[in-house]
Amino acid sequence: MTWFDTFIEKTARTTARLSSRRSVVAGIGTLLAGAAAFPLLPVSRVRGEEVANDPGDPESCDYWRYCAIDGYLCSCCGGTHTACPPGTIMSPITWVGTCLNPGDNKHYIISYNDCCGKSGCGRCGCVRNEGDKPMYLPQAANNINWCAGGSADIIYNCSTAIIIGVDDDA
Amino acid sequence: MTWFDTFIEKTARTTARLSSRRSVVAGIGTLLAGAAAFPLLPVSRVRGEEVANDPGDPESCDYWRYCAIDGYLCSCCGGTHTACPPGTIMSPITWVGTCLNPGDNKHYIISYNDCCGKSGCGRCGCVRNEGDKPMYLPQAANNINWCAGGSADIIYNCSTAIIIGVDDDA
Amino acid sequence: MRTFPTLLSAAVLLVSALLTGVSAVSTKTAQAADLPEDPMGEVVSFSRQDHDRLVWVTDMNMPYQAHGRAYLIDPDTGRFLSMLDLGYWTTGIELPSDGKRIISAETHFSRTTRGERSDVLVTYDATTFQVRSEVTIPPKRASVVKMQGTSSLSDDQSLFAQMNFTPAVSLTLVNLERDGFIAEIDTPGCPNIYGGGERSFHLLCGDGSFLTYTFDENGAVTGKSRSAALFDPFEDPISISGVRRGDHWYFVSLAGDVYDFEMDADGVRLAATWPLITEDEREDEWSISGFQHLALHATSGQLYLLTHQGPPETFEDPGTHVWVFDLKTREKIEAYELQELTISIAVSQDDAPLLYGIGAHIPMPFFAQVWVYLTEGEAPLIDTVQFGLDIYDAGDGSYQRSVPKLGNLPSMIQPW
Amino acid sequence: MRTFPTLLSAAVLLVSALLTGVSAVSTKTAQAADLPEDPMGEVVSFSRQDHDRLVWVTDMNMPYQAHGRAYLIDPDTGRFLSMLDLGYWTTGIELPSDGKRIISAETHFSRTTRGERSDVLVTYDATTFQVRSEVTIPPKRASVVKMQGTSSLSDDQSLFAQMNFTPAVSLTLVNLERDGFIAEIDTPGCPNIYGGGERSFHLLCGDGSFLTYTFDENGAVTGKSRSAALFDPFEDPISISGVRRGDHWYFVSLAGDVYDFEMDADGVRLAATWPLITEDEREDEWSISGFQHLALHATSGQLYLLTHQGPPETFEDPGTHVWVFDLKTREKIEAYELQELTISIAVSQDDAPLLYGIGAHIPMPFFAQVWVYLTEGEAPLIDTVQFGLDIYDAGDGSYQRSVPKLGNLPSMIQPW
Repeated sequence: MTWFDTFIEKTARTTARLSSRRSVVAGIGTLLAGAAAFPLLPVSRVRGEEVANDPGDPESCDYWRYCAIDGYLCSCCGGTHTACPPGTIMSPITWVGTCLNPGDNKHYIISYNDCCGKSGCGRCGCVRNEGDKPMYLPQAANNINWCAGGSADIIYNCSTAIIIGVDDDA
Repeated sequence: MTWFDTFIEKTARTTARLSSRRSVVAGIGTLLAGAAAFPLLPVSRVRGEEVANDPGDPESCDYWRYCAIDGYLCSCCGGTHTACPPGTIMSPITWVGTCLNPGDNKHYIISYNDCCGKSGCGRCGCVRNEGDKPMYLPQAANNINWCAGGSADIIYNCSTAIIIGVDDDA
Repeated sequence: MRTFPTLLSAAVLLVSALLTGVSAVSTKTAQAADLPEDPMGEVVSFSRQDHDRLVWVTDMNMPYQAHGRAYLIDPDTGRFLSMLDLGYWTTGIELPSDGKRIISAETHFSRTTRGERSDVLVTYDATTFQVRSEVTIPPKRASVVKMQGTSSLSDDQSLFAQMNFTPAVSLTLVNLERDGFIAEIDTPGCPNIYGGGERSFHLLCGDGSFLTYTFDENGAVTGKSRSAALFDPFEDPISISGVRRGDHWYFVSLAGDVYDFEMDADGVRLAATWPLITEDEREDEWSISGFQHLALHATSGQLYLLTHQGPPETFEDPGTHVWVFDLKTREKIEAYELQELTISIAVSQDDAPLLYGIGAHIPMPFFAQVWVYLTEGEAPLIDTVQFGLDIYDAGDGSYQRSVPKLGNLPSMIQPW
Repeated sequence: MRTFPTLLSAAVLLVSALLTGVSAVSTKTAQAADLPEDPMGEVVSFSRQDHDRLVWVTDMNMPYQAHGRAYLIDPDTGRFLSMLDLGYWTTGIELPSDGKRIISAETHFSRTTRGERSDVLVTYDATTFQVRSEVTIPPKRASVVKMQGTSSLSDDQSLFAQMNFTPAVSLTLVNLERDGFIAEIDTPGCPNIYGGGERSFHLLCGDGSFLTYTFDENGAVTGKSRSAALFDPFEDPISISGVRRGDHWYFVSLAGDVYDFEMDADGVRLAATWPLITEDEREDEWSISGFQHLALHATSGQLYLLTHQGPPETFEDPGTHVWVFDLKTREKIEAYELQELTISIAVSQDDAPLLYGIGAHIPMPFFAQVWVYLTEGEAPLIDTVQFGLDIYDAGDGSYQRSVPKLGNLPSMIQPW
């Protein structure tokens, strides 16, 4: 459930003057249920790697590792979900999130290192805020330009999602 | 008729697999005819001036003076159709076009002076190319950044449409 | 309007002198029945005094951050009046109370997005929108998505404080009266800055406390104190989006409790805290929303909260409603449904105030949105979002008008 | 891939040392069944040799012109590989035949969009996409919407020529072997530049002639000649969008005649001219389209024209069709209807070539477009246009794939 679902629902309300609200919303629900019955087409993994217990498409915002991300996915920008695009440099420090991997039902600590030195890629923008904290708690704050910590200064290009460990506490 | 009309027609063709091409195009024609029957709501002139023989809305790309323009309308950017927005400077030389004024059925020579010194306004983008020539004929070329001729250097903000005379030859 | 005397109506004909091999344009003097020639070189003049109320919207313009910009809007006509170019990844402007200047801490690079970095504090003239002065500051300005709490003016309007993040945290201090950088203070763990007191600033710290500094005009520290932890940053942190009324700052926590802090030269004290979102409403998943969640009308004491329904991690999602509270009774007195999904709100400070919202407009009819959503998912819809300023009557929530197309990610609204 | 040795997997934990008042993140070594820790600091490596064919798309990014950019695409997979930042109002890049460098004439300002202007000729390394060298050139580089004919490499790859427009017209010359600015030549009335001959450039003039210059390695003029008027610039000017095959350049006029010019150190001669759009087709208002109207496959001698139906003033509107001509027989041999409205085309130069188009994508189903068009007109639809690279089989026109979201106004396609 992302803000767009909310938006559809909200717009449904606004549009309720054209039909009855209840029927529009109910209609969407039915259509959504229908849509969900069609499985998504399989998307081949970046560089062809299919990882059995790491399910999902790293070029999609839905990929489990992106649960706390806010930025452009490097996998759409010439990099991968763990590596920067050619010509950029990875910022060494960043914010971390804790994401549940549906492949093994474990929580992993994910480091969202930014890639820096070229301007904003602008492709596959992805905002998910699980566990996101205000910027005075920077280690969990995705609203900070973490390129500030790297040698390419603050020119932000895209963000990665790197496993740095398993979270036993979660 | 602008490129978007063409686009609608083109997309209609592409979509013809969903219904018959002829019926889709005919349907659009009918709908367009219907839409044309509703006169546009009157739009009050910038700064309240209603000029009897200078019809149209200077904040609309359809306004007759814009027949050869390519840029953002200054009238949407803090200026008017003849004056630059606060904080910008008018480039002294530029390209000219010849536009037919439907208010008096005369052709006017219009100078499309650019306003310069702040970055692209981005509002009311308008591309119309009547009489536009390649850039080796610069006096009629709307593809040139005419801020190059001014004191604010080449930072382009928006474009005006200034009457500099009547064209007796047209 | 004023006319540049150096620009003549015939200046366009210069083109034929400069460019050989092209035919000159033939013009003639306008006859009685012709439309007159327009004057050449005019620039619309601006005077703050000509407008009852105005509003600035600041845009970090992601992913084109080198084009950070601020847009000046007349909310009563919906007209776009002017704009400022604010460099790479702007975090907003400050508006001194004299109405004559606009202050902006900016980062520029010698090669636009590479090369040598220069951070400068720029003062713009509020009539001509041209640079009046520029002060070099340490190249450490924080680039963050949420603009509130990244800079502050002192109450006496003499000092400007800027949040730095390299990722070491510090504060840059500029004396605006003599246009000079005067100090950089390390403020580890305490990045966000709020004013309150003649020449005092209050820094929000990661342990839930505030650090208060008072400076003299040379940037020397004349007072320093640290409050106790006034909220629990791990259980329920406050958002950095605060609003001020006199010596009181109001913040809201992610779960929806308001915190009323008294801030002055002596430090920061918690005056009161109470829920804006009740337990029942939290069970229904009502949540704070967007970037700038709160607005405050000072004379009436009405507090505006941007809300929507969604699980806790959606606290940054756009809002669908604004709830209005009376600060004295702590009662919710109004609940407005907004015309558009909204990421930031503010209110004008006059007696018949306007409510401003930055709306996410999707230029597509509803049935088309549903079609796209079902066939392609939400991504193509989010890609079409265009942000604009929506203007409502703050008294009854009625929608008045919108100013569309204000860049790629406008997020801060400042009544002027 | 290569790993930066200075970046350790644990570097993220530095955060707790730099930022006080925050709790450290607890991590543990991955167990057998856990997903492994990923290496930290990796950057995808690039090698031109790993790809059979590639393509560059250059974007002036209006209205955010400070973010001029070039995007590198693998057309066979549709993958976006890398990008370059090209400064204010780029007019494109040059690709030396060694495949090891990318050359870009750029304009930068000391304050992004104000302040001191610097024009530089930048050489990028084609493996790391980092700046290899930078030459200061006169701050006179032309900023124009159509990128073709604004710069050229000499055939021996030693000289770079740049079109200037201030609005006085001149040519800047750089010696690429010694990375030095060597000359500026006034070329009044003759702005656009095309290569042809070891160290010769041909300038397109407003009277329909070409001006040919030959230079030595120091920029001294060793030959200069001017052709007769080879077309009528007032009756039917040629577009500046030409394509080259050996010593022959092919241009198309606004009305649809092709001009075959032979260009070498001796000058420019008209080899042939014939209509690509017949009289009948002109009566049906078939017209040239877009920015980059022509493409040429050298070994097969097939010429591609981007067309649409519309009155003469629509010559810059997007195209709906591509017509394919055999240069030897002058026959139209194919007519493809394109998947998307298209503003520029190019073809790859291999034996099973791809046809590239920059398409104007509207992320909305057709019925929704009609609805919006009828209720609100075309403006909101044009506002939603997103440009991408569309890839077709050049042999049969079949649509293969698209690379969406390539900035705000990409217009030049260069196979690499």
